[in-house]
Amino acid sequence: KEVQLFNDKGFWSAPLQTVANAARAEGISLKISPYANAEQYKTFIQASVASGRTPELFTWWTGASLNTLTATGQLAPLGALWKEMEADGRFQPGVKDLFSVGGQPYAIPLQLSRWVVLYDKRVFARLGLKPPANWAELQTVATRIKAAGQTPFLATTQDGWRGFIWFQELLLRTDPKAYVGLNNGSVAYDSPAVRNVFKIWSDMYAKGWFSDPRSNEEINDFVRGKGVMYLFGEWAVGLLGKAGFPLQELGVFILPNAPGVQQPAIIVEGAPIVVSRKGLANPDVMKTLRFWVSNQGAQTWGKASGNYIGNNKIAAPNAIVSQVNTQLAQTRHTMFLRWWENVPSALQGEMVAEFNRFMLKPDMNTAQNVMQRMQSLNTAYWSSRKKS
Amino acid sequence: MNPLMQHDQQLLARIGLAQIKARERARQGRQFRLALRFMAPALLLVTALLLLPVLYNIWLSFTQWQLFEGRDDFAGWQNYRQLWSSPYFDEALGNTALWVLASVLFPLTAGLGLALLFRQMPGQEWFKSIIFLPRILAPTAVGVMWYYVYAPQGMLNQVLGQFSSMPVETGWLFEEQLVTPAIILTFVWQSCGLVMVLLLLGLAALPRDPLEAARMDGARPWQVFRHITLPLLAPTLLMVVILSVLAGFTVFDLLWVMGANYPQQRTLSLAVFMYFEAFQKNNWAFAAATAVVIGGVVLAVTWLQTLLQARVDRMVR
Amino acid sequence: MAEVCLRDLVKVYEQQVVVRGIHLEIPDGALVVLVGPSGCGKSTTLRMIAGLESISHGQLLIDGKLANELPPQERGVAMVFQSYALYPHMTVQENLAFSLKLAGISAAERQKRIDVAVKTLELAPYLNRRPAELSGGQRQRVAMGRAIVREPRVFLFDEPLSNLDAKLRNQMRVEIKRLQHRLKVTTVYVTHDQVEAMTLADIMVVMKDGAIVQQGSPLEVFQNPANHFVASFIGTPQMNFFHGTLQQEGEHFYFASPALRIPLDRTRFGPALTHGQHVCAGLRPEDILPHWPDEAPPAAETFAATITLSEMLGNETLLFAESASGPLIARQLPPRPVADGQTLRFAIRSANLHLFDADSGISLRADRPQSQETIAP
Amino acid sequence: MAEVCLRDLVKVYEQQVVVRGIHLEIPDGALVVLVGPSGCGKSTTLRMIAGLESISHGQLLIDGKLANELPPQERGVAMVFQSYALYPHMTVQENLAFSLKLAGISAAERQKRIDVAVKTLELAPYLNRRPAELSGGQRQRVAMGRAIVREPRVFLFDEPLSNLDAKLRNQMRVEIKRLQHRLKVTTVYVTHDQVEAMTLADIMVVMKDGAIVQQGSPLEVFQNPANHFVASFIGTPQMNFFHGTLQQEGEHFYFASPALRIPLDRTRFGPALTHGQHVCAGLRPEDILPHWPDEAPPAAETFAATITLSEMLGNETLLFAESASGPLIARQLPPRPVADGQTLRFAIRSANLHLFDADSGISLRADRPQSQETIAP
Amino acid sequence: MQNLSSQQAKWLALPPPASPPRWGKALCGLALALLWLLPFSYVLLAIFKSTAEYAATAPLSLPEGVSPLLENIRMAWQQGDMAQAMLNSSLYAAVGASLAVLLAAMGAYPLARMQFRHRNLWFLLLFAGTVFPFQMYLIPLFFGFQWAELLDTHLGMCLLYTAICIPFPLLVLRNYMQNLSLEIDQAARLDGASEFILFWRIILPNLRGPMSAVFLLQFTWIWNDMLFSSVLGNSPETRSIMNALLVFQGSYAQSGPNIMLTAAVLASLPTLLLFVLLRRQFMQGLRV
Ligand SMILES: Nc1ncnc2c1ncn2[C@@H]1O[C@H](COP(=O)(O)OP(=O)(O)OP(=O)(O)O)[C@@H](O)[C@H]1O
Ligand SMILES: Nc1ncnc2c1ncn2[C@@H]1O[C@H](COP(=O)(O)OP(=O)(O)OP(=O)(O)O)[C@@H](O)[C@H]1O
Ligand SMILES: [Mg+2]
Ligand SMILES: [Mg+2]
Repeated sequence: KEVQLFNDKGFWSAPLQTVANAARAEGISLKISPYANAEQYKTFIQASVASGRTPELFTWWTGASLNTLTATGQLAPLGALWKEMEADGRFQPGVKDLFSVGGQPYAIPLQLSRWVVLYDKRVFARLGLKPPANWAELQTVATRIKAAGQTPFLATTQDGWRGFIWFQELLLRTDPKAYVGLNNGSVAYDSPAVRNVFKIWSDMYAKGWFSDPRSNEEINDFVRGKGVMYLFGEWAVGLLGKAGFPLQELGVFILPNAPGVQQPAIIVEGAPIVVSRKGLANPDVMKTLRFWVSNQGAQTWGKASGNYIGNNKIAAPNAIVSQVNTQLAQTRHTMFLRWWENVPSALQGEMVAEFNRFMLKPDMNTAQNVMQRMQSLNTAYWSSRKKS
Repeated sequence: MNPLMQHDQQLLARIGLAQIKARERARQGRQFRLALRFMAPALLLVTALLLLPVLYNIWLSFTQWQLFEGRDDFAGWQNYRQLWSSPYFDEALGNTALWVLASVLFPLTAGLGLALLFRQMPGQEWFKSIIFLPRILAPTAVGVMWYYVYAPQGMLNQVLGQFSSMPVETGWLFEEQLVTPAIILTFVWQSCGLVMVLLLLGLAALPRDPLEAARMDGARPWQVFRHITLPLLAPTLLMVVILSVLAGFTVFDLLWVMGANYPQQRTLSLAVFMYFEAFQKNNWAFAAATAVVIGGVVLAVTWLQTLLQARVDRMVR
Repeated sequence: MAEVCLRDLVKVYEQQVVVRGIHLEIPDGALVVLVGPSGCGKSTTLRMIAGLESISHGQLLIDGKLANELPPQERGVAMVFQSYALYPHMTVQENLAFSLKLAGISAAERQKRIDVAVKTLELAPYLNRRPAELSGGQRQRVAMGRAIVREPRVFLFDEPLSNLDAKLRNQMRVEIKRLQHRLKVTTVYVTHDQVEAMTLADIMVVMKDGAIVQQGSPLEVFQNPANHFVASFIGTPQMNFFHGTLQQEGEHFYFASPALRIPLDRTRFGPALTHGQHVCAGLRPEDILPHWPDEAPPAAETFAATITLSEMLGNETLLFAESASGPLIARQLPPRPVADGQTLRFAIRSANLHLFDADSGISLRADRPQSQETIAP
Repeated sequence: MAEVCLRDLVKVYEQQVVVRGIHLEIPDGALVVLVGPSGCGKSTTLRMIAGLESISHGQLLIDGKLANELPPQERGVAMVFQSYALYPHMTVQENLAFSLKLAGISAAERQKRIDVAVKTLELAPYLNRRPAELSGGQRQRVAMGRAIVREPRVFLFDEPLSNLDAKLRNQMRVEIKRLQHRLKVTTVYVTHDQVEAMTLADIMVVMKDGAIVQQGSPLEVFQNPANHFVASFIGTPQMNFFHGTLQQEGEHFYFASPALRIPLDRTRFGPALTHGQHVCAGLRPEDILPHWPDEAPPAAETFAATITLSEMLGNETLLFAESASGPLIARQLPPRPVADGQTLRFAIRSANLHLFDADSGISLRADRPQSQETIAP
Repeated sequence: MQNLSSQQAKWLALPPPASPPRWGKALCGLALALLWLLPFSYVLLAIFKSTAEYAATAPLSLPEGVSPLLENIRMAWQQGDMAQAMLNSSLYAAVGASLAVLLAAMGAYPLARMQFRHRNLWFLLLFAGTVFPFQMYLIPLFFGFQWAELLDTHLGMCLLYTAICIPFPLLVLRNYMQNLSLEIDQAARLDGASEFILFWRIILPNLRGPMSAVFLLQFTWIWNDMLFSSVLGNSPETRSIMNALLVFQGSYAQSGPNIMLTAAVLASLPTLLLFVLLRRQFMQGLRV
């Protein structure tokens, strides 16, 4: 019987198809059904769920979105499967938590990206720079690059969702507690911790460390050298390769903590594949899932797309991932979900628009205004939650 | 006419007006059943696939429906009250009003200008086709294309850069004052072809004699245009205005694509506001209330058009 | 009031010659009617005078001044269109005032002129109506009013009555004639209705294929048509034509055809007649006289014809009959009922006989008028 | 061919009575013309016969059978519309064939009937053209052809000639008359042109305000109009009317007005005349005879009138004059040129005098026809 | 005759009358047309660039050659699964637009030419279907389609497009029908035509111009739609060309705008071609 994997990842259609081809040898007939854009995909899933005809197998988002979806009771818990996955050491224990709600795993990873800084080794070599190991070195690197006439950091508002990237990173690096508190409503968006982040951020802008936020070709801009360091998820590596960046010249480091923050941390983005209750009862679906997390499946997927799903028994899909893996193996980092997944979905769009607004006019006046508006949205949301 | 009316009354008394009326009604009934037979397929499809969704949405706008959570408690006018108090709605409403105004004013004047320019011009058919061309393209494709015209390193800035010593890097789609005018310009580029064609057809159908009479009466070309051509064109103009108003009210794709990076995108128009509430925030009931407001206005405009058209037609018949 | 002079006027539309060199002198105050079949270039000529069409060749002189290149509004002409061309969105009052406003005439003067026109044309009850709310005749009057208020030097009319019904047409025709008599403005009037042309014209100009075939007073043209075409075009019912040959017997010439044999008056037809020449004899319906059995026989010779149809017109009867020389129409006054199929005898008034050469169509009369026409008919 | 009978036909449009109880018997094969001013309900009556309008009251019998509720196509009637109503997207051939195809008539029979119509109406050259490519007269003929091929029992014509120009109208009128004579199909013909009515009708029906005012043969109606309205409506130029009073002198009655005093023939006007009664005398233009100074004085009394305008019609001259009793039109045959402003004396043919009551307008003639009309004129 | 033709020849050889400067107008038109086409230049440049070339150069720089175009087309065509999508869209647009125009004409016929009460209200009822922003129809339609098993079927898409394309042609055709002479109807009735024959053989043939114009407009509308197709008919078997383009765009917008644009050009080509071939029908049938 054919199993359909619904998703909104049109850009991975080809690699997903490669996996499906590989699965055919195992007697699995997997069909990839991509949707054009996230909004319409969400509508499709939500409407299906609302009418009680949840698809058996589909991709989703972690964090708040997953919480809401599990609350409908139509998702199948995958505890048994995870037990298998962890039993032979393929997956590290921390991974499961990213896909769990209330301690119960409801999904397996479609991909697992760590948010790191990619950089152009050639520029670093030319200027005699090393990847920064602490906050001060980061400043030095940026200053030197700027002095050499290039822009240190690539950051844009492309597609309207990227605004939070530097915000979440700076907050995590300066005040991890506030990062957690922000997303459950206990820390305000106009609290001192947030204000501090905006201060640092706007200083960096003032020094000319960021590229033009209005570009709509971020990936290509990196190839064109519009920014030397690129803070992004690991999944960008595949795209950079396709756009013609020589991957052997690509370096990676994890953004260092600010002074006074001890615990090494890293931001992780997990894209989940979820299963409906009906899907759980369908052996074909479960067979597909097992294949996905198997070594063969993960390897095929990794090779085809450059994506990592957390399976450590196989070779990393590319040099960057393996470098990050090595670093993480050396020092234990705490994993944090992205701001995007953590924030209630009703707030995502409007909040990120505020970040974007700041990026386009990065001074403290704007910041003040942005913080106020975000906080009022925040209060409105949480107070309406409490009422009902 | 008094004797005639008297006579009529006697006549009607003799033959029985009620009976005549009853027969007339029966005839109308037959006509109506016949009419219904012709309208049935269209009615069936439209009802099933368009009117039912409309009704469903109207009902939704009075609930607290949230797609996922299945909460459909009746909420009365709460969504509408919330609409009025939402600052974004105000902004979106204001922007939509601006859009409507602009989409009537600019395509109409540009279309009229083009129509007058191309009237009786050698090779006009090709020029007309080129002006009409954008209308054939998908609005999203148009949006993407123009995105690159307006990009900081885009075509527009490059052209402007020719006239200035410094490189121009205006972010047309990123500045509050520029984004709406910029998109409106694209809208005009896209829609004035149709307006032009409609006006050309209207112009071609004008009677030639009054125009010549005005020339004989001593009117200069501009005066002929102002006093004769324009008033005679009124029925066509009215129709074009109404179509433009409706287009202005429901414009979405262009705004969505071109405004994607503009932080305040949701306030660009009511339609965008509605989309934002529904698809990004899952506020379906609230979005439905917005849609009902838009639909109400559109319907009112259509109704107004039916009323006005008859009047204007009568004026220039 | 002005004199208008057309000198060798030509109009060429992309490769098609439509007006072929017209010469015409219009004296001050005269009413000239251009008449001719549809498409003969009447309107085009008129529109060249108005300035609505460019002049391809030749000269247009108004009061002796060359007007070829003057824009319409500077020629001092006013025009009444066949469709009336009223401004549909203006009231009658506004229609009348429009040209005066454009000319910057003061409100008082404007009102005065409009008042005169309104009184002349009895338009007072309709001043606030729009053209759509007027009947055909009323619209026609407004169109005339619009021309009058301008106090032009020349009036141009392009078939102004052809959209009216018969009764109204007769009535308006008389009014136009009266008006022109009163105002004494030089007028060029175009029509394809020869009755209108006959009744209105001081000078009647018959056109064909873009050229003038004959011009003169209506009576002249009616009584002495220059050729077959004019003879057939003017007069209703149409002139009867009989084909035949000329026969010479000594000094005398006869027109000979199966049914008729008519002696010809050499003084009327000149010396150019030849024996055996193919000719066409023309007789107007009123010159063919039915001979009723109950009446005294007419002096002249008679011939037989069978009635195919009779039209009772109240004050006269038209008899359609078939003779050995072909079909004919005769006019009977006072009217008499006639049964179809009856055979009657007819006499002719040979004093009113017309003769045309069968090939060229040119009148054989000695005093035939000269035609401007350079084209074979 | 059929007999058509209208019994008390009434048409009411929302509260507005448009046809007011019409009685009319149309014998088989007759040509009946409904004539009357615009808006008098002619078309409405015709359309009720056709089945295009519902009948509010009364009965329509075709060949004795009640047809009130029959759908149009089952009445066996064919109609020619004023606008011709040809199908613009079909060729002439297709226009002609359409009804036959719908009736399921075999191709052979169809072709036969079309051939007959095409021959009768000389349509052969146009068969493959569309209506837009035809002239007005040609269109008119196609419309007739479309009616003929159906071989209907009744022909209905609604002002079929009013879109044609004068010349063509005369010509088509004759053709219609000939055709009807040949086919002998019962025909109802609507027009507001009284010349058309006079020439075509077997029975002429004059309507006004939705009712029949007079019916009879054209000559009857012309010579003996039932009232002032008919007298003024029929005949062109219109009858002259003079207001005056009746004067009795012993046995004799006179019509007296400022200019005219006319002795009345008691046998014609019956016994109902009273002294002092206000009346209106009617005289047709041909019954007012100008007395030329160069001719012998007429036997009768004469009166003076000043010529205001003369219209030369080629074969006659119309004289417009102003007398002490008001304006008048006289007809002069043969034509003579007359100068405006000249004062002439006129005689009248008192044998043709009409008299109408000044208030009711009803003819005072002893043998005046009865009117159906129950309404004051 | 000889004399005459030489005279005519002389007249025909007359210099044309001095007409107002048409050249200025033509030049003006040319400039405008070029201005109108200017925004396309970016697209035209992009489709001639290879992916690497595109990434490395400025968007408005000239391409190095034309050869990458073929590769771009090949990539777009294969990876975008465009063959199937084109077929689907052709089906939707042809069936949807023609059915819609036909049904709209049927609906407009009584609204324009019959007498019955509340005609305007019936018209408004038929027209009211499209007053909402289209996004609002998605959820109810989704539920309905799911219930009726029409999701992801060709039938469902055809039905939907037909319905949504009815109101506009209805408006236009009603206007046209009102202007046709009523006497034609009466003539046809007398000729024995039933209402249906009257409509089918007399009214419809006279509306060819406006019908082909609204057909073409609705055809392009359906062809260009991606909203409904992307939610109600998203499987590869039923996906419309614009939806396929959007899905494809997801995969290449990040790295290969050149290929994405090539795909967009390919997707627009059929309607563009239709427009170039039938521009008269597009532009002349639409008097309002
Ligand atoms: N704009 C034009 N272009 C080309 N030919 C034209 C144009 N206008 C008129 N014609 C031709 O010129 C000829 C004369 O036209 P015109 O209108 O002067 O005729 P007319 O005598 O007024 O006829 P009618 O009695 O029908 O009005 C016709 O054959 C007509 O086809
Ligand atoms: N559909 C209608 N509704 C209301 N009144 C109507 C309608 N049709 C005609 N009438 C009125 O009925 C009257 C008679 O109309 P009808 O068309 O029969 O006149 P007619 O004698 O044919 O005039 P004409 O010579 O102008 O054609 C007119 O006053 C007209 O206004
Ligand atoms: Mg003309
Ligand atoms: Mg009528």
